[in-house]
Amino acid sequence: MSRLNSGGGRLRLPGPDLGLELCGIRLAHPVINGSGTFDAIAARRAFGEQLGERFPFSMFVSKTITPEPRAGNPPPRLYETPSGMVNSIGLPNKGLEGFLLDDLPELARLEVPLCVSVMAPSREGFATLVERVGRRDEVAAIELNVSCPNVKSGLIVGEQPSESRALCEALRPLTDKPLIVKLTPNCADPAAVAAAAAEGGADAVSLINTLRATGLDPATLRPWLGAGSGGLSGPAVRPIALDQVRRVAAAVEIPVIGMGGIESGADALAFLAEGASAIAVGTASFRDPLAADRIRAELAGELAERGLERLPPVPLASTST
Amino acid sequence: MSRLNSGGGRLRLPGPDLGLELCGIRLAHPVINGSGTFDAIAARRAFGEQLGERFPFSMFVSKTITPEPRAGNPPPRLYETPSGMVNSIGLPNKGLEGFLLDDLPELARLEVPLCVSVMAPSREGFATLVERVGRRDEVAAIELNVSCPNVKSGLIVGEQPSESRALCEALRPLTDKPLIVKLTPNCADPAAVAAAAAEGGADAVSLINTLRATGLDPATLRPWLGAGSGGLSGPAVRPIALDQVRRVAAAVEIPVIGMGGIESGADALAFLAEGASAIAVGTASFRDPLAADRIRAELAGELAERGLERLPPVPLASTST
Amino acid sequence: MTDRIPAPFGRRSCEVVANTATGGYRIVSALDREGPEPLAGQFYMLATDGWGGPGGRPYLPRAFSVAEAEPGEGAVRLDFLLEAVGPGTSRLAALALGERLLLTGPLGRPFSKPAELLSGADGAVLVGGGIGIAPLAILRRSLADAGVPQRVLLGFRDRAHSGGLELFRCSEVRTASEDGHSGHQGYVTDLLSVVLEGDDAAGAVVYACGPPAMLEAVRVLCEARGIACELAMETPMACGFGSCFGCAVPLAGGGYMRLCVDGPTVNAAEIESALVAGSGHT
Amino acid sequence: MTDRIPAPFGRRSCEVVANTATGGYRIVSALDREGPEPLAGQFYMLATDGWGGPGGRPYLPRAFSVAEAEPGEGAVRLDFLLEAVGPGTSRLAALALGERLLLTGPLGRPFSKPAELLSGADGAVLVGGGIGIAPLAILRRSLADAGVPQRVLLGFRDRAHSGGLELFRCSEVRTASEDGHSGHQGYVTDLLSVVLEGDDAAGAVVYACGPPAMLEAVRVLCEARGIACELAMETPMACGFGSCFGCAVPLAGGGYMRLCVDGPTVNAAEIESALVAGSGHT
Ligand SMILES: Cc1cc2nc3c(=O)[nH]c(=O)nc-3n(C[C@H](O)[C@H](O)[C@H](O)COP(=O)(O)OP(=O)(O)OC[C@H]3O[C@@H](n4cnc5c(N)ncnc54)[C@H](O)[C@@H]3O)c2cc1C
Ligand SMILES: Cc1cc2nc3c(=O)[nH]c(=O)nc-3n(C[C@H](O)[C@H](O)[C@H](O)COP(=O)(O)OP(=O)(O)OC[C@H]3O[C@@H](n4cnc5c(N)ncnc54)[C@H](O)[C@@H]3O)c2cc1C
Ligand SMILES: Cc1cc2nc3c(=O)[nH]c(=O)nc-3n(C[C@H](O)[C@H](O)[C@H](O)COP(=O)(O)O)c2cc1C
Ligand SMILES: Cc1cc2nc3c(=O)[nH]c(=O)nc-3n(C[C@H](O)[C@H](O)[C@H](O)COP(=O)(O)O)c2cc1C
Ligand code: FES
Ligand code: FES
Repeated sequence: MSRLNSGGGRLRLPGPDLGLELCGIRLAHPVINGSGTFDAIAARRAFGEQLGERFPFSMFVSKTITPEPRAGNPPPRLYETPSGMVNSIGLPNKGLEGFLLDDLPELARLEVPLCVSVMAPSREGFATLVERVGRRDEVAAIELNVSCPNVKSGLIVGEQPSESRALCEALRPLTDKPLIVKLTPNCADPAAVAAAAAEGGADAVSLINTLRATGLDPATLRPWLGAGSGGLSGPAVRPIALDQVRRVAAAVEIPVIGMGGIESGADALAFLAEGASAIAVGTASFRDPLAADRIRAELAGELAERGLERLPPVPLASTST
Repeated sequence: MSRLNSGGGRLRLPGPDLGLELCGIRLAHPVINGSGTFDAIAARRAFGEQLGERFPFSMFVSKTITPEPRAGNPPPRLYETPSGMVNSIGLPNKGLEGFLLDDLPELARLEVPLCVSVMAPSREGFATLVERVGRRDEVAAIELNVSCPNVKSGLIVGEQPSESRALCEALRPLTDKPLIVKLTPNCADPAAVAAAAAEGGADAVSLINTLRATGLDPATLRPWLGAGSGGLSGPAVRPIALDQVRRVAAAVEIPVIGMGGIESGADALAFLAEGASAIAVGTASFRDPLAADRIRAELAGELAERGLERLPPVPLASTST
Repeated sequence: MTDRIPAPFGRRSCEVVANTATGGYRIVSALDREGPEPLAGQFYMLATDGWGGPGGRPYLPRAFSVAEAEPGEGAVRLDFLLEAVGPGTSRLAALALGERLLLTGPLGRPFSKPAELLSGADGAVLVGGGIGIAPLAILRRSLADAGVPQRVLLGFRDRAHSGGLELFRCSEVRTASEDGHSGHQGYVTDLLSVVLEGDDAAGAVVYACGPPAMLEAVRVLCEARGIACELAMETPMACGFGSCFGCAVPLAGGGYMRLCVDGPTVNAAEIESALVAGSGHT
Repeated sequence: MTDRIPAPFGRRSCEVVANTATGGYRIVSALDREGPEPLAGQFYMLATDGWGGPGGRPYLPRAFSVAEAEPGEGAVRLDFLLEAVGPGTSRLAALALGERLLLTGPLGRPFSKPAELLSGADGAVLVGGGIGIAPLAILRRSLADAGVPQRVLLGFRDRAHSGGLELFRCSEVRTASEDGHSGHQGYVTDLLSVVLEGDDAAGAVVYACGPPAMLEAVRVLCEARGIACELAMETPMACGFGSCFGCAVPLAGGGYMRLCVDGPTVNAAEIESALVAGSGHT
């Protein structure tokens, strides 16, 4: 593996040009992180300055923040499943003020564009977050998390096209930063929600968030997770994610950021082929904090093997069915 | 494993009594098959008369039949995924007449109650199926498949509570045989659909059917499946299935038949603990045609270990959150 | 039609007694103490302990033609010829002596007797390519036991893909190779067309197994000459016993057959083409 | 607070050079050619090639305290004491010599120095139970190197669970066992309370690692006597480097800490209780 770790995201690599522009943001390659699956601040404590030198993501997406601080859900928060895991973390975060004060300056030290993921229980809450975060120069983009299965927010925005359109229309005027809507897989027709978000003014959509799931403690037959249930991620969900990315990409003109169980360059290429402009690595980073770097290198290899000099400009999949 | 194959479904086993009554049908144990995952007629060709002697299911559910014959989807129809598989079979079947003429008499030779799974592109089609099938004495129950991801039927019954209620209300008067509604996992709120089906007169619900999914041919980057996409099953989906069974069981009074990636007695027990009255084995039978027999034996062991003499009468889970 | 030998119901565990390299292939042998002697053309669904790997695959069992079967002391030794092309075959190729092979079978329809394909048939031509020659080994032997005169024609891409020859050690075969390393340089179907020109060809029936492109060439050759021909085909399979409907092969008359129960041996006249999407590998 | 040794960024592959049984446990040793020497209390996330099994688990890496670390020729030998309780530990326990151990680390906060826990501390009491004594082995050695007087108290359920003693071969320890097979019959906390009665206890700090119930007993004992105490705790972990927020431990003041980055060593005064849902095993 380390053989493949050829120099991290910042270096210009030999072989295919993986560079792209996403909502006007220049990215060195299409591999970013899934919100809440990589904490650059904690990782700097664990890995020291090497983190910056070999930072594997071309854009950094923060863990979702909320207007008020949240402690998160009671433990246990993790349950391992066949080829995946269920989490019930529950969006622990310092809240808007704490984030702007403590975390944002830290994250700004990263040499890649910064995307801040936000979530609120109300439209007003979202408005405050978008306005306050959008004002900061360190921030390149904002992701609207309308799809976390681990918080009971009054909103079911993510499940309903009309709600998604309305939210985007309300938030669009509040910032000129790109707005990325993070879609839920827990609905009948993600493509309809994506299309509505686009109509409402979203600049991009990202998917999938985790699938509602649970597991029992074999000893007690009670739900293992402190919160009772959580969200499934990892390779187990990849075929579901790939199908949803494909349907969404076929339904919208705006860029799609694809994720869900991506573990290899071949996986990443499949999502790009199905219409994603960029892909995110989540759970795979837990197995290897540099997984994204390996995936980026493998992706370059996959393109080179196919004699491609750059990323597929048109979704290959659009011609395939 | 063979050690555990202690005598098949018909024998009365030592240890806990696994017997139950499902919609008035007496079952020797709670392990049945998922529709379309075990063909008793073909299996008799492959395994001879042993099939009957060691038949592993306490009730047999037929592959879904439709009013007219269907050839099914073009190959390839199978795609293996991490801890699971995607299928795009497309309900090949002889149609109502062919089924009643050729298959039903053959299936009637099985010494367990028979459930016929039916699906139609219209309410009228469902009505014909229920009426004609319901008339046959060999048939103990009818499963309404409103959830197959592999046929583009005009109906989206399975996704919408109102549609499900209406369908059940229309079909209920046509037979006095139990009607089991097979729910789709591809919607935001399966519990609401289940509740509506119950209000409409359904006697039971079964879930989950497969989750919409796809995979690419690594060589061509085109969808591997001839139909472009299909449905995911196997252990990968178990945590999702268990969560939906739990929500549905909490929402309805009628029995719930749980399935989705069940591979062991411990898995089966988890579904029962979350409120299922019976469980179905699907994909696991592909790995071992007698998997259901092992699962039944392991389930008996799990109950015995816990000093239980019979199946949990009340959903343990209902007290747990 | 030759009756299939039914399989014991359920998957069983057999001891691996040999695993030898031959060219780029492996021959894996296991002792089956519970199963019957299979017929030529039948196959088994194979898996191992510890099936399932880092990527979560292999998950399903994999189908393999029996290449040879030798009844002995209270057990039948089953030989499988396999090529490591993916996670399943790689795991099987790595089986150590004493490890367990998990199998279900024998499954599927065996090869028909020559007379079942052509009344008064007086000979057989066996045509095999690459890994596909596996079922022809046991077929050759059973035809020989039945005293049927036969010619065996085998084609290979190169030396690495000619490991199957091992199974024909003590029998006379004619070979073709694309790289010319053995026998005629070219395709095995070149040899077949020559043979089919012979005036003794009239009473002969053809059995073929190999990559889809080869099978299709054989099918077309035989169709053109009105010669009875049976193909042993491959498709992806989940179950192998008719329960998943995943192994569909398009029929000439429209619709599909389930290759695992209606095949894997197929009368060439029944199918549209031997080029089935997703099937086989060379 | 003792500075943590940062880990090289990314997972690396190390050769397994020893895997020996000790009681019901295993001691697995690997040569780390790329990593630094860890400090007592730090841990590693471990996996193997072929991680992932028939049931699709283990999927995530597993956390293990380093039990001993010996710098040598261009490599550090890392020893891990492990108990096979599930798919991950079972796979690790089965590692053969020459196989690769995939690891990330050293991770987490090391044990504090006695003076950091109590200014003017003049001794240390190490309390361990079962598998939990692993990090106390390297702690004992580093305290000895620093010339800190110490007492080591170890408790075991029975002989099968006393394999960790192996790590304390050449040092003086007092033991307790529930079945009385070694030392005092009862709990190690019985020994601790006696020690804490001693008049030299005033200047001592307590380090403890073991099953949650034992840690909680130690925490309560020390709290009652106002004695500084640091616990090495366990929770399920997905990443080990602060990214998943899965390893939450409730704080006395409300809210949670991430055990992987703010621990695994925890000042007993900071937490509500050592009984964290889902954590540890005896
Ligand atoms: C009746 C029958 C008899 C057979 N006899 C033999 C025999 O004697 N010897 C022998 O070597 N083989 C034989 N085969 C073929 C053998 O079953 C396959 O080679 C085997 O299933 C491959 O499994 P794998 O995991 O190694 O490779 P797979 O990963 O299954 O890949 C094999 C091919 O499947 C496709 N594929 C399907 N799903 C996926 C996926 N999810 N990801 C990537 N690719 C995928 C790809 O094109 C790939 O090249 C037989 C098959 C049949 C049906
Ligand atoms: C900082 C730290 C240091 C540690 N040091 C050591 C050490 O030195 N030696 C050592 O032996 N151990 C140590 N552990 C514990 C070790 O990490 C666990 O024993 C290991 O993760 C168990 O993995 P497993 O796959 O073998 O068992 P798992 O299957 O993970 O089971 C372990 C327990 O997890 C629970 N569980 C969680 N998810 C599931 C699920 N999906 N299905 C069933 N059960 C589940 C069950 O209660 C089960 O008993 C340490 C842990 C931490 C956090
Ligand atoms: C432990 C964990 C925490 C997560 N936290 C968040 C979050 O805070 N906000 C969010 O939008 N998505 C969150 N996600 C979802 C991921 O960003 C991603 O959408 C999902 O995990 C699928 O990708 P993967 O399979 O590669 O992990 C989280 C996922 C995991 C596993
Ligand atoms: C190959 C295949 C064919 C199926 N055919 C049907 C069908 O005809 N009707 C139906 O209601 N469900 C069908 N299903 C869904 C199963 O009955 C079951 O709901 C699903 O596979 C989840 O269970 P499992 O993970 O144990 O397989 C099929 C599933 C598979 C894998
Ligand atoms: S492989 Fe399942 S029906 Fe043929
Ligand atoms: S284990 Fe992931 S944050 Fe601690």
